[in-house]
Amino acid sequence: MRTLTYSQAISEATVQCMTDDPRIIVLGEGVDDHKGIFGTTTQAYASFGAQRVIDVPNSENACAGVAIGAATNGLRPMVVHTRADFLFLAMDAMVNLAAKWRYMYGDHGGVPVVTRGVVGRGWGQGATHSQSPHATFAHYPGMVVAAPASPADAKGLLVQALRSGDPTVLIENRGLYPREGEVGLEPLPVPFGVGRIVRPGNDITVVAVSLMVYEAESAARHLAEQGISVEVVDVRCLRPLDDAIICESVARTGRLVVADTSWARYGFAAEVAAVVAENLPGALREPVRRVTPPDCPAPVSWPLEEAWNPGADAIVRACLELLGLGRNGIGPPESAQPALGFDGPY
Amino acid sequence: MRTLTYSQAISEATVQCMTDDPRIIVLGEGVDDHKGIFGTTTQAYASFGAQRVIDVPNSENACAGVAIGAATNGLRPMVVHTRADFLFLAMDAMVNLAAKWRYMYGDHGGVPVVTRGVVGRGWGQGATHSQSPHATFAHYPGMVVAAPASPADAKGLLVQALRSGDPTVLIENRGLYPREGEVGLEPLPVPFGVGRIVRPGNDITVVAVSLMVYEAESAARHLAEQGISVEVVDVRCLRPLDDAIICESVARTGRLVVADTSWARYGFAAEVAAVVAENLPGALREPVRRVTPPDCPAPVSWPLEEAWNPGADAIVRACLELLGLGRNGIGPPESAQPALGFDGPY
Amino acid sequence: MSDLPAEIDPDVDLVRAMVRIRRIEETLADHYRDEQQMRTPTHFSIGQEATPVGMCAAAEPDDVVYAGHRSHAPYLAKGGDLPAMVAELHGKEAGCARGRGGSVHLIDPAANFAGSAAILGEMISVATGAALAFHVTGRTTVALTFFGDGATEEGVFAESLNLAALHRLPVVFVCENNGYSVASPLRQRQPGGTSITARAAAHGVHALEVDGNDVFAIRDVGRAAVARARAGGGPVFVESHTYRWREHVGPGWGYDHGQRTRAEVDSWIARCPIRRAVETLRGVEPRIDDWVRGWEAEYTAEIQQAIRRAKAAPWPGFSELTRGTYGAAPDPRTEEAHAHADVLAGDQ
Amino acid sequence: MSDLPAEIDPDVDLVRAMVRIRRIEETLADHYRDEQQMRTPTHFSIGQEATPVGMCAAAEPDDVVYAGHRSHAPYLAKGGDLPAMVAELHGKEAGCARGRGGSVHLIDPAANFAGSAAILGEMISVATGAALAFHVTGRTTVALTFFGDGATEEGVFAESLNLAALHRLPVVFVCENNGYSVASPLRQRQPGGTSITARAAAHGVHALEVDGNDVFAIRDVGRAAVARARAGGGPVFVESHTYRWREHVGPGWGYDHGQRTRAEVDSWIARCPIRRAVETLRGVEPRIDDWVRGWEAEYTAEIQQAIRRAKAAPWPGFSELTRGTYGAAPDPRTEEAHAHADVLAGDQ
Ligand SMILES: Cc1ncc(C[n+]2csc(CCOP(=O)(O)OP(=O)(O)O)c2C)c(N)n1
Ligand SMILES: Cc1ncc(C[n+]2csc(CCOP(=O)(O)OP(=O)(O)O)c2C)c(N)n1
Ligand SMILES: [Mg+2]
Ligand SMILES: [Mg+2]
Repeated sequence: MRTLTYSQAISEATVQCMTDDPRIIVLGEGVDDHKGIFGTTTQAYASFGAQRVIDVPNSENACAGVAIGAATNGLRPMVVHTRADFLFLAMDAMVNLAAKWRYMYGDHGGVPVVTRGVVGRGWGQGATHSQSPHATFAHYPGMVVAAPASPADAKGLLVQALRSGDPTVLIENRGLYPREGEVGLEPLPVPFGVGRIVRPGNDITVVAVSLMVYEAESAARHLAEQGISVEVVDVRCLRPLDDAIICESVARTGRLVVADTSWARYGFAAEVAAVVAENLPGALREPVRRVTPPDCPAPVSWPLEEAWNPGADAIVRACLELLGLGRNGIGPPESAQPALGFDGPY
Repeated sequence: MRTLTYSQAISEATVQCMTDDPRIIVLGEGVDDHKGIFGTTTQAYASFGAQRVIDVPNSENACAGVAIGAATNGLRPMVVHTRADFLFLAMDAMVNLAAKWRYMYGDHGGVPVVTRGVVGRGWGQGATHSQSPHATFAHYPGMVVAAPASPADAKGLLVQALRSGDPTVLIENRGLYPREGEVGLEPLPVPFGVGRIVRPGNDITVVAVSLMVYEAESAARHLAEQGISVEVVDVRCLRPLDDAIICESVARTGRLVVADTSWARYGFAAEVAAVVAENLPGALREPVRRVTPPDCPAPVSWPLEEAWNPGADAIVRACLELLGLGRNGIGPPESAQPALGFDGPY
Repeated sequence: MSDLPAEIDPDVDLVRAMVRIRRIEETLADHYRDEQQMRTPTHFSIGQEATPVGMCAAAEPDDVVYAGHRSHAPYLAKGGDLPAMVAELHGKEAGCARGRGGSVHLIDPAANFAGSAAILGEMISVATGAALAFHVTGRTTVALTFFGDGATEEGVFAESLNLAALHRLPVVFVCENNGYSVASPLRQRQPGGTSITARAAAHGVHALEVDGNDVFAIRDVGRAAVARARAGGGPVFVESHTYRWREHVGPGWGYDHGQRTRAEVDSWIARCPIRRAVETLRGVEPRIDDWVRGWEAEYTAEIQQAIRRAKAAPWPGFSELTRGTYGAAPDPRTEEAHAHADVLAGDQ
Repeated sequence: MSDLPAEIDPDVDLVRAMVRIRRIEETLADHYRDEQQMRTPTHFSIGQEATPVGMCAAAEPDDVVYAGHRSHAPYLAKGGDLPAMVAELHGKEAGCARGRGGSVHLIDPAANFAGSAAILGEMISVATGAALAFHVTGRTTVALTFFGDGATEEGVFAESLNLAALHRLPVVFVCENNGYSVASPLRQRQPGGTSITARAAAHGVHALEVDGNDVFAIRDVGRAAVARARAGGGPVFVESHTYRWREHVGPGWGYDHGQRTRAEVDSWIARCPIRRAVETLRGVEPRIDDWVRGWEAEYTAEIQQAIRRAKAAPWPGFSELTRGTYGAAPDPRTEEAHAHADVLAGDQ
């Protein structure tokens, strides 16, 4: 099968769905510019022009409401934000209106708005450009929240979102855009609420989402060399959440590590732990471990930022601890100097 | 000791702190009007006038920013919202700026803004006037989030908030305002992050916050009649969270029910379950139960609203199930007709 | 009413529409207070009927209307179904939002009353989005949205004006300026010497003011506004100066609890939009007073019946508590979905 | 520079301040590109120096200044500490935000540079709040806040103008209108025939426009604005029309990647604010060119040294990763706190 990058997969899904469905429009600050939201909207703009790929003023709140108005009058808007952190400004329209619309107006129809938010890890983005607010949205019934890790899922979940009748938030970590993977040519949807076993294993379950799936895989490879068998579960979607795939895995392994790019408290890692505590209280042989950023805002300073971002190393350490094997990680962190060759985007 | 209602306790704390500290100002839509935010700001307005108790335009976002600007220039603003649901409009300033300020600007100083949000249970408030967004704010480091249940804590935590150097969100359920309790005359702070055992017990731990503490107490009383001993823990604060008091209790009882006025997924109930799964995997003899609203927005229709709001009955049922005692609740719900005599506030 | 002509004069019909809304709301307010069967916070437009009636008369049936929390009058003026609204206020399954939404979340797709919402300002942007949809798809439909003076203080108002003007969207922004936000007078919330109309104009939106108690003037301004928007002339803002007689929420009077002076309220009751319209028409149509009396009786009966039926109607079923949270989606845990997921997982 | 008079002429000093910022930013841009040691997205004001320099010259040292993401020039113009800024860009503990904030989160309390923020519009409301604090406490301090044309599209701009005008707060809103938001030109974001100044005026804010490349005009407008705000005349809005030579973020040029035409950028380089000011002064002060050359050398050396020192400075310690998330609070789990909690619990 063909190989695409994550951003190419999103771009392809967008163009294919827009071709199939003339109701789809794209709204966002700079969707039409030379950067094209990390290359994800460039092709759509080239193909469909300013009529359907619409640069908007810096008005996140109104744009979220505009998308709702358009969606409830026959269009299927996709709103794109270069940083998911800007979603707080759109949160009223998204949580108080889009998520509740179908229910609150008596099930006459839903709000098919897709909102893509980019998580800004990388190059010292700092406290207000590094957040992954997926749990914040996933707390609210009526929303769908997905955070694909693989290029195939980036395509498939976007296709699903653009065909669904419910408001959907897609959180994309920038670190994923250059990653390659096999992606089918057809615009096939990946259903919401179905996780996948990325790597089977017996000793420990690592539940992850988005970028952390790769960190989990790399941790699993490392641990495999030490004879430790890690099962990596990518839930793909936070709401609906595939409780069953989590529970089936933990029932087998008896050990759970949850890895997330957002904070532990009241976050994705909390929910996964709760699902297990709710369904399999006896199954856990060891404490659940949450591998997440420390409980502080994201710092800019390079070594602090590296330390702040949870990675394979922290997952390895958590797994070894659960197995009573001490605290050996993957190895010392790389040299404390940023590498040369960076050319943006920032 | 004297008895005050919850709203009187808030009013008294406000007036006492404003008397002691001339830097405190109150900002909010209608803080000066005849309703005085359920009577909590009436006395402050009468005592300090429009110079310090300031009615503001309907501009939640700017007001949150204004409070930050005032707080970082020597004042101590308290912002009051008649519905916590309006906080989504203020969320950018609160989460992206107030919560991160101290850290992001290098620990030069913090943002002592107190934000009170009223949770609107009652009289068919509906989907956008019934939410308890405490977990949403508590996910973000830098915030303090408290949700007092008792009049004494309403006073003590507000006093603490008005003296603290960090941005603090206080969530108040309207159902609490008329409740009475003993309240000390002095403005003594209740420290953040310290829960309290409301009622000791051995068989089951019910962890609750805000209004659910009363529901838990009433469930405990009911179960006591059946010889079941329930320990009720009021965490009082969601961030910092008193992990120790939760774990000490669950270590003794081996059974955990968490009761919350907001949804289960990614909410308070998830975090409490996670804390236990993280610290005491072996201690749980039975699955954790989350007693929360069902996974849908709040309906208006009276019987549906009654069913949507979690209550003592649901806590009783959860406890009995954990004890393998079937599904006997407190009894049939009251007659499906709203009672007469209601005279607002709506 | 036997002498009412078969083809009702459009001016007369404006009076009829106002009388109908007035009788409905007054009757609802009485029942609301006395019976407490409508368990939903309710914002009456009594005294403000001219704006929704005049503006909706200017719109075509296909045009869509949005409103804020003060929703009954726009809903009814646009032709929203009365029994469904009354059932909604009673929280019954027969309600226009199946009892889920309550007074502030009225909707009637058949009448193109596209929704009202409780959070200030939301429907200003939503109506702008509806207009964007009409614009993009080449429909000649217009979106109208009703909101108060208080809602214009929300940032989304300025954001929406800018967007609408930028793309010349077919939307008419109707501000019912009743001088208050809850109990806060305008001067306490907006600087002296400014006007909402001037702000709208500064955003590039064609902006007009109108006497909000003169239904004929409103209808005429509305016609010009809707025509301009429909013709591609871009958005129009209409500020209608009016007054609310009752308390902000609930059935009481505006002077209850000392919120406002009785003299102030009375001075506006003297400017009642219905009375004014009747006085205007009396010269050309002397039977108008009889008709009004007839309508009052007719619509009182209509609303009484709607209330009776709503009270007798069934509540929503408990088993349907969560229905409508999400659209019908194929169960993600079906065989098919799993098979598909496995295929994708295998691909990687 | 030996012939520079001891008491520097205020007009000449404006040139000096612009040259300093220019040399600092150009040097930073070169190092940023070539060495990649400043791992923080960086928005240069090259070509826009006149606005921060002129406005800050009009302010008193006690007045507080806020800025958005394009932060270096306002920070430096207000007297922010250069080594601390450069260390901040390098993520070092010696940074003005201890390496936590980066380029967009500069702060220097000693200079009353009260903070810059990355989220558009935030500091507009925050400066309004600072002015509220001055107002409430009777201080005669003024708050100034710098932001771009793009930030005025955020609802918080309108909300803040309204609040500031309502309470006649001592705040000066300074809009550096450079015609772009990232790569989006103004005409793609705001309706033709409108102006930001007119919108500010419609909110009741005294509003002025100025040639953003004429530092003397800006200083004069700034003086009037600050004086008015300080005297209780209420908020002032200043729209300064200017242009950014470089790319939105990063060290490249505005015409890189075809974002804008080289001709457009060149036409503005020809209107360089430094060159214009020098030309104005040359008649009265013929030594100005020598001075500029001297300053260029001096400030190049200053920034080179700051960069060298920043590179050599230590990183923050890992053990301090979470420090500053909260203020020092008594440990809630101390004996004392527990005792207190028990007392309270017992009371109930
Ligand atoms: C975002 C938001 N803030 C505050 C409120 C509370 N609130 C409900 S109605 C209202 C008054 C609004 O005044 P206006 O817009 O003039 O409408 P009116 O009630 O006068 O018709 C307020 C403040 C709300 N519903 N939403
Ligand atoms: C709320 C928000 N939306 C979007 C952005 C992304 N963004 C950063 S700078 C910028 C351009 C702002 O343009 P302008 O205000 O004119 O300032 P300039 O960069 O031209 O100085 C944008 C869109 C942001 N930082 N915050
Ligand atoms: Mg009003
Ligand atoms: Mg700009």
